[in-house]
Amino acid sequence: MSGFTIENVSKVYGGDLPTISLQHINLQVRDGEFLCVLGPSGCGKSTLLELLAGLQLPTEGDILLDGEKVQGPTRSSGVVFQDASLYPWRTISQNVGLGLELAGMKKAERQTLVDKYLNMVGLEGFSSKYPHHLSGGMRQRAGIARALVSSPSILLMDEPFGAVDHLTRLQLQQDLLRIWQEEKKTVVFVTHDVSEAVFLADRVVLLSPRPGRIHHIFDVPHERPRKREDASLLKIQNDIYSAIYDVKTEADLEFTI
Amino acid sequence: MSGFTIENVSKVYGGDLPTISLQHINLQVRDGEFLCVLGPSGCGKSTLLELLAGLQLPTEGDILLDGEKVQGPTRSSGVVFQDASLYPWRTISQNVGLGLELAGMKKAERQTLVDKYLNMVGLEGFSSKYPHHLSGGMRQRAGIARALVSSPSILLMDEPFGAVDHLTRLQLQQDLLRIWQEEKKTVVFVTHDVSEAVFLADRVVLLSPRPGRIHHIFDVPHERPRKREDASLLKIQNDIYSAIYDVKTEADLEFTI
Amino acid sequence: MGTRNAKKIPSIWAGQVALLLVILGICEVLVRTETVSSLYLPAPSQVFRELFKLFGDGEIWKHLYVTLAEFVAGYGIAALGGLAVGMALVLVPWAERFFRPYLSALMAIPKVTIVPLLALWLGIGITHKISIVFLFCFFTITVNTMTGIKQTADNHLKVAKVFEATRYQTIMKVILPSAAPTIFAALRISAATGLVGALFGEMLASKDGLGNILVKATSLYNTAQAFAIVALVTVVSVLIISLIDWLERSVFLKWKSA
Amino acid sequence: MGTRNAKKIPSIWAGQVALLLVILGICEVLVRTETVSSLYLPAPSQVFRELFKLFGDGEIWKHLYVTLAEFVAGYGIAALGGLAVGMALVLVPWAERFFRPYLSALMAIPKVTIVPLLALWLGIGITHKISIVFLFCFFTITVNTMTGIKQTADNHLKVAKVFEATRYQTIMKVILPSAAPTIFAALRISAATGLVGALFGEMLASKDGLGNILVKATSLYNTAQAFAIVALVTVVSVLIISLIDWLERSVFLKWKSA
Amino acid sequence: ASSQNNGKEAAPSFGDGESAAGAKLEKIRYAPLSGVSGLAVSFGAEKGFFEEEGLDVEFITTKDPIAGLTSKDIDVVDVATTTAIVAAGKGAPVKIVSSMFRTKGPFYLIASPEIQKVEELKGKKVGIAVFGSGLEVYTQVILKEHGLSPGDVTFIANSTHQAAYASLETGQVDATIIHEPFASLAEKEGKGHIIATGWDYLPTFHTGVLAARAGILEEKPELVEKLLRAYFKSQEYAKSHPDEFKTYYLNNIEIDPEVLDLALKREEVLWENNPDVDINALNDTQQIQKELGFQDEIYKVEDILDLRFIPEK
Ligand SMILES: Nc1ncnc2c1ncn2[C@@H]1O[C@H](COP(=O)(O)OP(=O)(O)OP(=O)(O)O)[C@@H](O)[C@H]1O
Ligand SMILES: Nc1ncnc2c1ncn2[C@@H]1O[C@H](COP(=O)(O)OP(=O)(O)OP(=O)(O)O)[C@@H](O)[C@H]1O
Ligand SMILES: [Mg+2]
Ligand SMILES: [Mg+2]
Repeated sequence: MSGFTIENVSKVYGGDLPTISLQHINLQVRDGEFLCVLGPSGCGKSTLLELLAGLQLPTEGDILLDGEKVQGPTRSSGVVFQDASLYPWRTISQNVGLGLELAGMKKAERQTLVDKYLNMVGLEGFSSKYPHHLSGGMRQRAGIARALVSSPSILLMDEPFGAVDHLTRLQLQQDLLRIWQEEKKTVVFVTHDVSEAVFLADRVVLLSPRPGRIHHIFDVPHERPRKREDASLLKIQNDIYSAIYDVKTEADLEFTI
Repeated sequence: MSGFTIENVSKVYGGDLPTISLQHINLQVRDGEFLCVLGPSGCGKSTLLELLAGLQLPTEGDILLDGEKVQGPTRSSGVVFQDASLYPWRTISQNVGLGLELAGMKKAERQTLVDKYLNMVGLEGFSSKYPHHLSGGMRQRAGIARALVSSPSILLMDEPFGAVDHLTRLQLQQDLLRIWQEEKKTVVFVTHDVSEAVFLADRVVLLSPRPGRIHHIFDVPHERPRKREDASLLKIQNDIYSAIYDVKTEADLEFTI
Repeated sequence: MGTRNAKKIPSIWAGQVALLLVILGICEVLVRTETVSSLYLPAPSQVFRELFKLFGDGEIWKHLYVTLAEFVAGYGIAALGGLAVGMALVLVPWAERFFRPYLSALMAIPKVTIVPLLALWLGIGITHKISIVFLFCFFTITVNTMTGIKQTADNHLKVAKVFEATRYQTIMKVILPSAAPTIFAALRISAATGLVGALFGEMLASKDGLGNILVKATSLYNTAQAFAIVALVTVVSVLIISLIDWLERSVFLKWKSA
Repeated sequence: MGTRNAKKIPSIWAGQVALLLVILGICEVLVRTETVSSLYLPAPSQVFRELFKLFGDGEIWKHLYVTLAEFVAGYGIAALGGLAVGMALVLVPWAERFFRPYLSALMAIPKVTIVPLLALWLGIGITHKISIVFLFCFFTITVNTMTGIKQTADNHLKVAKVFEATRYQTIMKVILPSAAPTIFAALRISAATGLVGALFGEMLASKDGLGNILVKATSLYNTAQAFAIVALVTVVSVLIISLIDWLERSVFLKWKSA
Repeated sequence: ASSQNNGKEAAPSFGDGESAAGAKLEKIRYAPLSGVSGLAVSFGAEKGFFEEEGLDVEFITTKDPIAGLTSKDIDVVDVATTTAIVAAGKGAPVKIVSSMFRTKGPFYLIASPEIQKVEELKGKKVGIAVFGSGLEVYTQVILKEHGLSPGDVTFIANSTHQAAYASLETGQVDATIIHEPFASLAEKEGKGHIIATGWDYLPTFHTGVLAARAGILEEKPELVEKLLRAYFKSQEYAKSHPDEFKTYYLNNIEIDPEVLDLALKREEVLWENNPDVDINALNDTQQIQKELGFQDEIYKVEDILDLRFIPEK
């Protein structure tokens, strides 16, 4: 069981000019659900993910994981950070194996798992390189492998495929879906790519611009495997696009463009 | 006049296991051209941009800018880095104004320009914040503003809109095209988004997987303003997609998926 | 790191003062009960009396001034010199490789042994003290500067290069801000050791300064006065360190707290 | 930074040796021509002769051993203690706020003046020397450790948190590796000052060790021998620093060069 | 120990600038002995004896008087005789101009209570203050006279004054060479007692002189002459007004008056105030140094003496 209940959560960052990052969020993330989060840049998506991960605490409201209040990080969540946040002093395979190592797994055992996921993200052959030897997209993929390798029951992914090329992206989407289905994970996935969201998610949450509130939630009830060209999927995609345009015009215009 | 001639350029990164990043690249970037670069993650796109910027020197071959060999950075190039690379100790407006400040422009004069570009990328109101107060996409936009504010005649942009939401992205594409047309710049633009490449570019260069070679160059002869839904544009887009799939199958399979 | 808020300050203050009083109290008791001979450890109350006396007759200001002047000059030169040398060694190609053994050697020369030699070459006036302060501070600042500079992120340097920053601009606007914490760590430590250096020099040979009256006090077995002077130096040094902390926080690390 | 290749090494070496010879040559000439009195600056050739003599009779090994033992013990304790205290102050909530003034004060107490006191409490045996070495090293290591830890990137800590790293794991696998350069800077400087501390202690009161024979040499105005000992200490200290450099490069900063 | 200190700062401030009479004073820089051994000088300065001579003395404290002279920062110093001889012998531009108010080492070998005789020190730890110093010479000679060779005991450099006293008190040494008032203090407190008095063993070993830098002897010899006159006048006055001096002493030092009495009394015989420098004594001194391996050659002392300014009695 790994479901979140987000109850009236707000998050304000202090400072001379406090920033209200999230405002009155109410949301259920069901156990085993694949939830995508869309929203303008700076609306609080990463903040929401950090709240779910227990890396930050809400200024107001509560976040419950299976009925218990989230007070700090738990190993049941795997997080893919928006910037890969690899440790520069560790090789790629050491970075990917970090979680296992911290959990106390033996080196030999670890290695098999690490290699498996490095393969999956297309980084075989780079296991003994250091992060500064990798391209941006490769680093991002290493970050994904690091989160996946510990098989957490919850995956919190912050624009994980943002710097990855088209093909690799499609492949990684498939892999992620496979893992999700096989291992019955709960996934919260932030992206800017609407088609990606529709292809992956059970539900798509659209946030409004800063301060982030929930603008609309779209259901995507389609069975998997889905076809990307499926007309009813494209329909939902278009609904989302128009909602995005609506958000922009109805919200007090944030950008004077 | 700001055209690049890339003559048989190769770039090898040293180390215990040397990585051939680029191999035998021959390419003209014409003066005033908008060139997009596509290619799988890790194929050498960022490397190519750094070579053009003079931040790295090729292991083999020459890069000429207007007939002169590129030996180091010149102020005529503005670079948008894949990670924003903002200075954490400077406020956003100080970061954006960096180039002007280094060029010796007075503070008051600077401020107007900085504000203009902060507005353009939708960061008005954040000028006195520090980078760690910003979201990933906001940082990336600050990086774009920093490159644009000095009005360089060449723009080298490494996945500049990667972490930006759909709407903002469309807006920034428009803005970039406007600036490019008004100021007659030469732009080399790395992206993973095929539709973006086709919408923006005069030509699209597709690189093959590591070691990066030129796989194919696509012309996009359409007049501007273009329509995103233009059938002939979509045609080119599809050509590129199939080329991408080709690349993958013909190249010795890099990823064992 | 640094996620603590600033509310508990009054209770912190109270705790600090309480701890101090306890320590002083223990000393007082130890001495009063003659567990420790007052020849070696004076009672805090006595030290306070001596401190009072020192300030009472006003002479102390002159000595304080002399010592501070020596310190400020030597420390200033060491700070500038250490920064300059540290930067030069890292930024000039090959300089570090070439001079590294020399730097290690100079750093390694036991300073205590060459201080008398210095007296010979520089006399026992203010130059002598300034040099000692310099020697006590210079290497720490140099080494930390080098370390700090090497920690500058590569991509930050690339940004500067792209804007064709001059060498001077790169140093002032990229390298120094990013090396600031490491450099300030050295400045903090050196402030303390530098003041000790001034004192040390004065203790060797001098006609005034806090070290001078300290030697007189000890050679007359006036332990309480000696401690009073040591306490005074400690306070001065803490003040200097606080000043440096403040400087760092308000000028260089504004962004961290903001 | 660090984009220099390693090809020119032989010519660097040659240059370094040449510079050294020039310096020694100048000293030799200065003394031979009596521009500088040999009372204070002995001719390098004389110093070499004395060095030879020192090693000739074998006694030197004992003294070297004593001094090194004192150094290693004091330095080791200071390194571990400095790391531990530095970490504790930063990582334990409120600890830094609470103890900062005390740390500044302790750091600021003129060590030279309390060394004689130490003799009183600790005797004049090896414990005394070890404490002096400790005092000479501890604060630099503590302050730099604190600075290094504070430089740990926030997102690196977040990663550790997400994997529920224990406190110990976070320290060992995140904080220390990322603070390593700053800590090593302190270890480098302290190696030099620590050895000086051992010497200083021996010069004050001892029955053997390099500082002991150094005092004998100076009080007998055997300047050449004194310099020989100083040279020896310097060499030892350079060796220790090199060892630390090597350790840093091969264990902690492998990734930088790789 | 008494903790009564009745005011008055420890280091007396000396008048500078002009004398009471308003005559122009001439500057001279002088580094007297520090601590109690230098008290008579500061007492004299307070009495105005230096001003009477037309001198404005800048009193300097230094641990390396020879360096002070060589670097021309000090004109006249109080210095250990052997230090002066060796330094001058090795070419330092300094000359001995007079003996100090005493020339015999005021050193005592004190031992912890259970040790009665020097002979009992066999196999024990003996503090010799500073290696190579006059204090070590005295210790070695005392031990030798009692049939102990350096190999029979362990020598420990335990520093001087309080530090040396502490090392005895805490049992780190079984006996130590030491100055007054610590010998008397040890007896008073029962921490130790004198088992040998230095000058009994070395009646001719010369321990203290005034030395001047060569430059001033050429340029302004009269200043040195005046300084010596004021110096001995101060010493004489202090010696002949014991009560007044004792008061001054007690004002400056926190010490049990009884201990002070004991100490002053014990050393009265040493307070000779005889400026003459006995060449034979200097040679004896060097001889002893050489025998103990503290000096590698015997220097010709005639060249390093300049006794023109010795005040007449
Ligand atoms: N400093 C370096 N040292 C060693 N190898 C490097 C270095 N920088 C890049 N590489 C290697 O060069 C290749 C190309 O890297 P580059 O960053 O140019 O890729 P890219 O096309 O920009 O990829 P991405 O789309 O993921 O950003 C990669 O295989 C990478 O591992
Ligand atoms: N540490 C911080 N201090 C102050 N403000 C912050 C901090 N982190 C984020 N913010 C602010 O909170 C808001 C939301 O940030 P967040 O990173 O959650 O956005 P996001 O939705 O992830 O955006 P993006 O798509 O650009 O990554 C932004 O306005 C940002 O300025
Ligand atoms: Mg984000
Ligand atoms: Mg790239």
